[in-house]
Amino acid sequence: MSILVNEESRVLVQGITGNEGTFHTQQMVSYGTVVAAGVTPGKGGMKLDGIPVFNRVKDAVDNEGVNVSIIFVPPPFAADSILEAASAGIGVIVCITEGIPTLDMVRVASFIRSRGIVLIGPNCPGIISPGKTKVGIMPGPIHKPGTIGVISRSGTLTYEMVDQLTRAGLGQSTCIGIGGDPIIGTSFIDHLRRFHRDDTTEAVVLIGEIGGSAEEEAAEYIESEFNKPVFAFIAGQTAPPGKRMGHAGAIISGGQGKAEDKIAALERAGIRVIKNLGSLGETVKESI
Amino acid sequence: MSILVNEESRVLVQGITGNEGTFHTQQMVSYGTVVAAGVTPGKGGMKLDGIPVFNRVKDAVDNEGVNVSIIFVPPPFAADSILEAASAGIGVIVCITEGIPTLDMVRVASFIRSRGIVLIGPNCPGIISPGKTKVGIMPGPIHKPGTIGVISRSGTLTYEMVDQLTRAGLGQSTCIGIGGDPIIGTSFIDHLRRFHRDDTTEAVVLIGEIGGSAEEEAAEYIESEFNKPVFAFIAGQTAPPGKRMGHAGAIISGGQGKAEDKIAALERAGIRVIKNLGSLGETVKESI
Amino acid sequence: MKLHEYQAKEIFRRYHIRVPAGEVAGSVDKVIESARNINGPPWVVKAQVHAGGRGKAGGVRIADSLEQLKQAAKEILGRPLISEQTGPEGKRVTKLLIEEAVEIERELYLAMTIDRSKAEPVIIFSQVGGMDIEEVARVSPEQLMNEHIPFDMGWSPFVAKKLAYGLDPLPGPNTLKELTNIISRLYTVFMELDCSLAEINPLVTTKKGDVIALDAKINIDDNALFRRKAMADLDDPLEKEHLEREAAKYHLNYIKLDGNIGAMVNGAGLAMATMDLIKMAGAEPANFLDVGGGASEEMVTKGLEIILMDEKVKAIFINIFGGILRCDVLARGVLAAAEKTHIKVPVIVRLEGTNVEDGRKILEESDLKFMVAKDMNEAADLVTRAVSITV
Amino acid sequence: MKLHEYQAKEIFRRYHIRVPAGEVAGSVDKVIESARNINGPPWVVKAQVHAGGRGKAGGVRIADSLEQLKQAAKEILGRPLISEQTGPEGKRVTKLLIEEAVEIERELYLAMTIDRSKAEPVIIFSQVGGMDIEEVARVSPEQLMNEHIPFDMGWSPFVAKKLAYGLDPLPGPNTLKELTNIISRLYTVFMELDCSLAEINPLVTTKKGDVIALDAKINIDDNALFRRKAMADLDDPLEKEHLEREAAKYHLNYIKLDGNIGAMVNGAGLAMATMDLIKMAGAEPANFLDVGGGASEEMVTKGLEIILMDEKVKAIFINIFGGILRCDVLARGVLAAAEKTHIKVPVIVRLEGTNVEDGRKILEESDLKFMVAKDMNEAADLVTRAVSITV
Repeated sequence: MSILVNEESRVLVQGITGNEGTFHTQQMVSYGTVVAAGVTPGKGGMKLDGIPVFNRVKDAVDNEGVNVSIIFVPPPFAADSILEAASAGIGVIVCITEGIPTLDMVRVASFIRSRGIVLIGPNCPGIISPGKTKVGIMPGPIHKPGTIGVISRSGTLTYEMVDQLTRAGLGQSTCIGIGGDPIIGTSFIDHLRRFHRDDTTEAVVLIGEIGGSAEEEAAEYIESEFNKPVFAFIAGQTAPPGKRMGHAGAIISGGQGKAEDKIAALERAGIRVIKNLGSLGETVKESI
Repeated sequence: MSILVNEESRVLVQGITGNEGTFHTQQMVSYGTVVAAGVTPGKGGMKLDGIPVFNRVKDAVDNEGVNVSIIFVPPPFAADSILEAASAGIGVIVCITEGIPTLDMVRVASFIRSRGIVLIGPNCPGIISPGKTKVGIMPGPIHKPGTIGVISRSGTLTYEMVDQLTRAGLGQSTCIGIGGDPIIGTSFIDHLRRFHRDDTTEAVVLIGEIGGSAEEEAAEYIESEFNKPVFAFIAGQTAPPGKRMGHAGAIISGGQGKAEDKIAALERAGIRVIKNLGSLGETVKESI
Repeated sequence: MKLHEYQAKEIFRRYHIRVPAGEVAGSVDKVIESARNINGPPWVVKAQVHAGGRGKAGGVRIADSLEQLKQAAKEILGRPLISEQTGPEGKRVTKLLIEEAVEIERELYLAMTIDRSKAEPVIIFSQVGGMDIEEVARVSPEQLMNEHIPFDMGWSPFVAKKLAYGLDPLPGPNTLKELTNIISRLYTVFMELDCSLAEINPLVTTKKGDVIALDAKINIDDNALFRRKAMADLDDPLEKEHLEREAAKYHLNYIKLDGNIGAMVNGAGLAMATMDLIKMAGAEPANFLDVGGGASEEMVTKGLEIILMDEKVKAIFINIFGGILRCDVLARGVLAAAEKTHIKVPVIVRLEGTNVEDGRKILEESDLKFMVAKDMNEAADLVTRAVSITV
Repeated sequence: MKLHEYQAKEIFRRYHIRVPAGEVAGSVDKVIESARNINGPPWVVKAQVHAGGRGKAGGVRIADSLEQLKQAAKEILGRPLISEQTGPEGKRVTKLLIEEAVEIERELYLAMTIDRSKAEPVIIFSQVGGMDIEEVARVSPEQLMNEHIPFDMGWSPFVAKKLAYGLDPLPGPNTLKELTNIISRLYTVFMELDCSLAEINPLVTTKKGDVIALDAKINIDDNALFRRKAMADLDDPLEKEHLEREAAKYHLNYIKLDGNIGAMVNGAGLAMATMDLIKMAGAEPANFLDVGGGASEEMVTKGLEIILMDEKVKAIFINIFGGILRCDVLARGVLAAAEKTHIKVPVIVRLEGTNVEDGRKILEESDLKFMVAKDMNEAADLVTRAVSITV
């Protein structure tokens, strides 16, 4: 089992004719993802490696029965693309785009949350259920089917962690990059709940970083409800306050969002926090 | 039993120090309504016939545990008052105000509906559960406790109908004026569902008028799910198209909203439609 | 509140929705003068009255020369335009809109209004333009596209694209871009001006790729006029029937009808029901008049005066269910009106509710003759009787 | 992006949020000249640098005479201001804000920001103003009021009233009205300019009933600068460290730190983790540098050049997990940089992911000496070793 996406996901690529959209469509297809349609307004009717392109998400839903969407659309138009997908009835939307204005995301979050739509991202690598489907930009080969769930605010740091897990012989049920922006569609908790219900998942790796309080909230949830082992890593212990560390959401401001506070909260909740970047794979292996 | 309001309702009056607010507060209190607090910004601390007045709805909720609100606030500020009550956690809000801009109500409806808050009105006489509580401006003495539920888009026409019921010896469980505006907080269907579940209510009188399609929608619902006798009256058979008949919502436009279509829809659904204004009381009495 | 076509087009211009070049004229001379400023012939002349079906009624003409233009202006200006929506007496035309003619490639339909059931604005778009949209809805509903704009979504450009890309055949990229722009601007007009309807029928495309609003209709939400003063100022009082104009001065909800039984009622629903009762009693209502739930003595007096100004009125039915409006207040208002005007027609009064006894007593003790009904059934009988006597 | 106080106050003025009369000056002469236009003495002089704790650091002075003013300006202008937030090297002051002094009755706190967990804007208001709000939150959290503005509610005046009427004791009606107006205007500023923070601390009331923003802080959402050109133009490049300024030209995410091990990484999370690893290995990171998931060869070259410009750097750690960025591209970028600059410090390279073999091969076959690590643990060891050699 896996959560949110699997081999039956029929994926739509919004912005399929852009450079990134085209490149990652090919990557997803080689991984085995069923990319059923693409959307670029004005390019409707063309085909890209045999994948039909439509002008509107509605047409892709009506004609190809897509049920998951991945968005490669520049920041000024990305929120609109999310809303188009959500309005067209797509229930799982992955937004890769980095650089969406925060107030656009205030609007999007209000809209999708009140309608029960799952938005992964923005500013994220996407989601992969190894061996089944990849709806994202992560390198496929480092993944391996298995029983570890991974949730992360980061991109390459997640690849690093997944790679360690795979090398340690630990496969993954589903790996989700929830995104590095201040406002993202789903939180650690949203996916922890899903892993909680997912029988295949035996343990979860949670990769956090400075900024916000998502890790503290996750710690609270895990302590009160989550009954599988959780391993956490928090990036940014040496980050100075008041500086945005690459991710729009990775900033310590007003004394909030420090790595040490997050680590303390996680440890208080009984969660094993890995301090040494190189040792995650081995630590998880030894512990479960 | 009754729906939405009863003797345990602790009522807040928003706009209590205005002419209408003060007058109807006294009327409600004489009927037996528990008016626990009033709100007028800037008048906090005063008392009106012993009822404490606050600056903010929050204070009335915190100090007096009000759970129903009735709003007598001029049209430019009424939507704001509804939102204040809704944000403060009041679950049943009655808005008497006539003349609220439609786009204000678009906003209010979106807000309250997604949060499960019941808004009665605007532009309505309110709600009364005879013998228990009156949260409205209807004349109390014409009502009598009993088993008929009344839902109406009108004011005085409702009084007329209720008076006939009472004279015919038929009391009412709850009477609700849902309001005469194009956009109102709750529909016939919303309250029909409540009467459906309310054991005391044995029959329902539905008073509609031209404009919109609320009666047609109610007819459909009644036919498919509602299992108590329903009697209907539709005002405006002689109303010319394109003219607003007093109520902002009472207008036949684009060929839609005609009384004859509503009557036809109700009758198709097996509902007894009363044509003669004077005969409602007797008709209901004979039929149940 | 309805705007005239020329007013709506002025607004569209401000919001960069393209309309044909045009001018308004109130006289034949001004029409000719305007024509010189406008590309033509041919020119299009359009009667500026609030009435659907202007075209069929001869209110829209094409003139191929100044002569024809003059002729058309003479025929329309100053005369009543009788369309299926104006009633038999028609509406007098005092203003003409003279416009350049547009070479039409395709006629589309675009409108925005409020969906009452969903409590959301909705944009309606169709590739069948230039004809009655209700007709399209009836005959080929598949030609209608609807897009709702939930408040918590707000304007999102995809909505315009979704509509524009629904056309078949698809227009060229320029036309598509223009179309999506116009849809988005119409949304802005609607929201910024508190419209209840904003309609462009037809919205035409030209071979050059332009998209032009050939007609324009804007209704403003009456309840929002307090915050849209500029719109309120556009109100044309001549569009109202003269008694309605009079009633509006006193904030009375009065609508003139064609019958002979005047009615004064408190509350809109009861007023409509009373009209229906008059009809069922075999007569015709002369008006709708709601003096309001909380009417004052003065408003009752004014209301009665306005009913009495209508010469067709042969009898008056006063139907009051006292709630906020107390019956004694009503009775005093009626007496005041009776003293000022000379009531020569029978008056049937039916009072119920708050202070009903006081009210009835005041009426009974007065010098005036009223027929007092105890309930609706008795009132109906009295109306029937009044009709048989007066007709 | 942070605005200066004087820029934020200019914006407040435009939105009718009252601020003290004032002028900006870049020289002592201009300070004196400005003072003649401003009501005083006393005057207030404020250093215009992005740094909290200006007051304690001597960056805010009150001058009771032109003499004192001149003296204060001389002492502040052109010198570094060292506050708890600037670091030991401080920030050079190039602009002063001269303002009239305000007679303060009460000091309040008002701010608006985004609540990340709720994904909603939130207004924060407190009757304890003029001090660090984090301090207030820690010491007397009951003095903080929060009001969220859900997107599907939008601005509603009750929110301002709810906050203003939360004051104890309650100010007079005029002050209350001014306060609610300012709260509503701050909301408009925030939404219209895509702020991430808009703060007034203190917001003061005067005996006359005025409400004045004595200080002003506005941060603009960097992601929204593309649509807020006017705000982007207010950016003061002097506020950035010079290497950061250089990096920004190439759209590199570079932050200068105080350590001696340079780091070049792809991805922000991995870059932070790499800094942490350097620290755990017993060294100090010299910088944060994320060349981005999809960095080009040129960006890698530029990134390396910028690290090398930092004279403190004693070793460089390149940590790449190839996903979108292929390891061969990275390797070529490193070689290009090495050719242009003269790398004299040890370089530790750790490559993993897409085309890792090609990348390693390119590096190994070059003339340059790299220490190549196979995994993070090996990389950590090499960093530790590099530190022990170089320090």
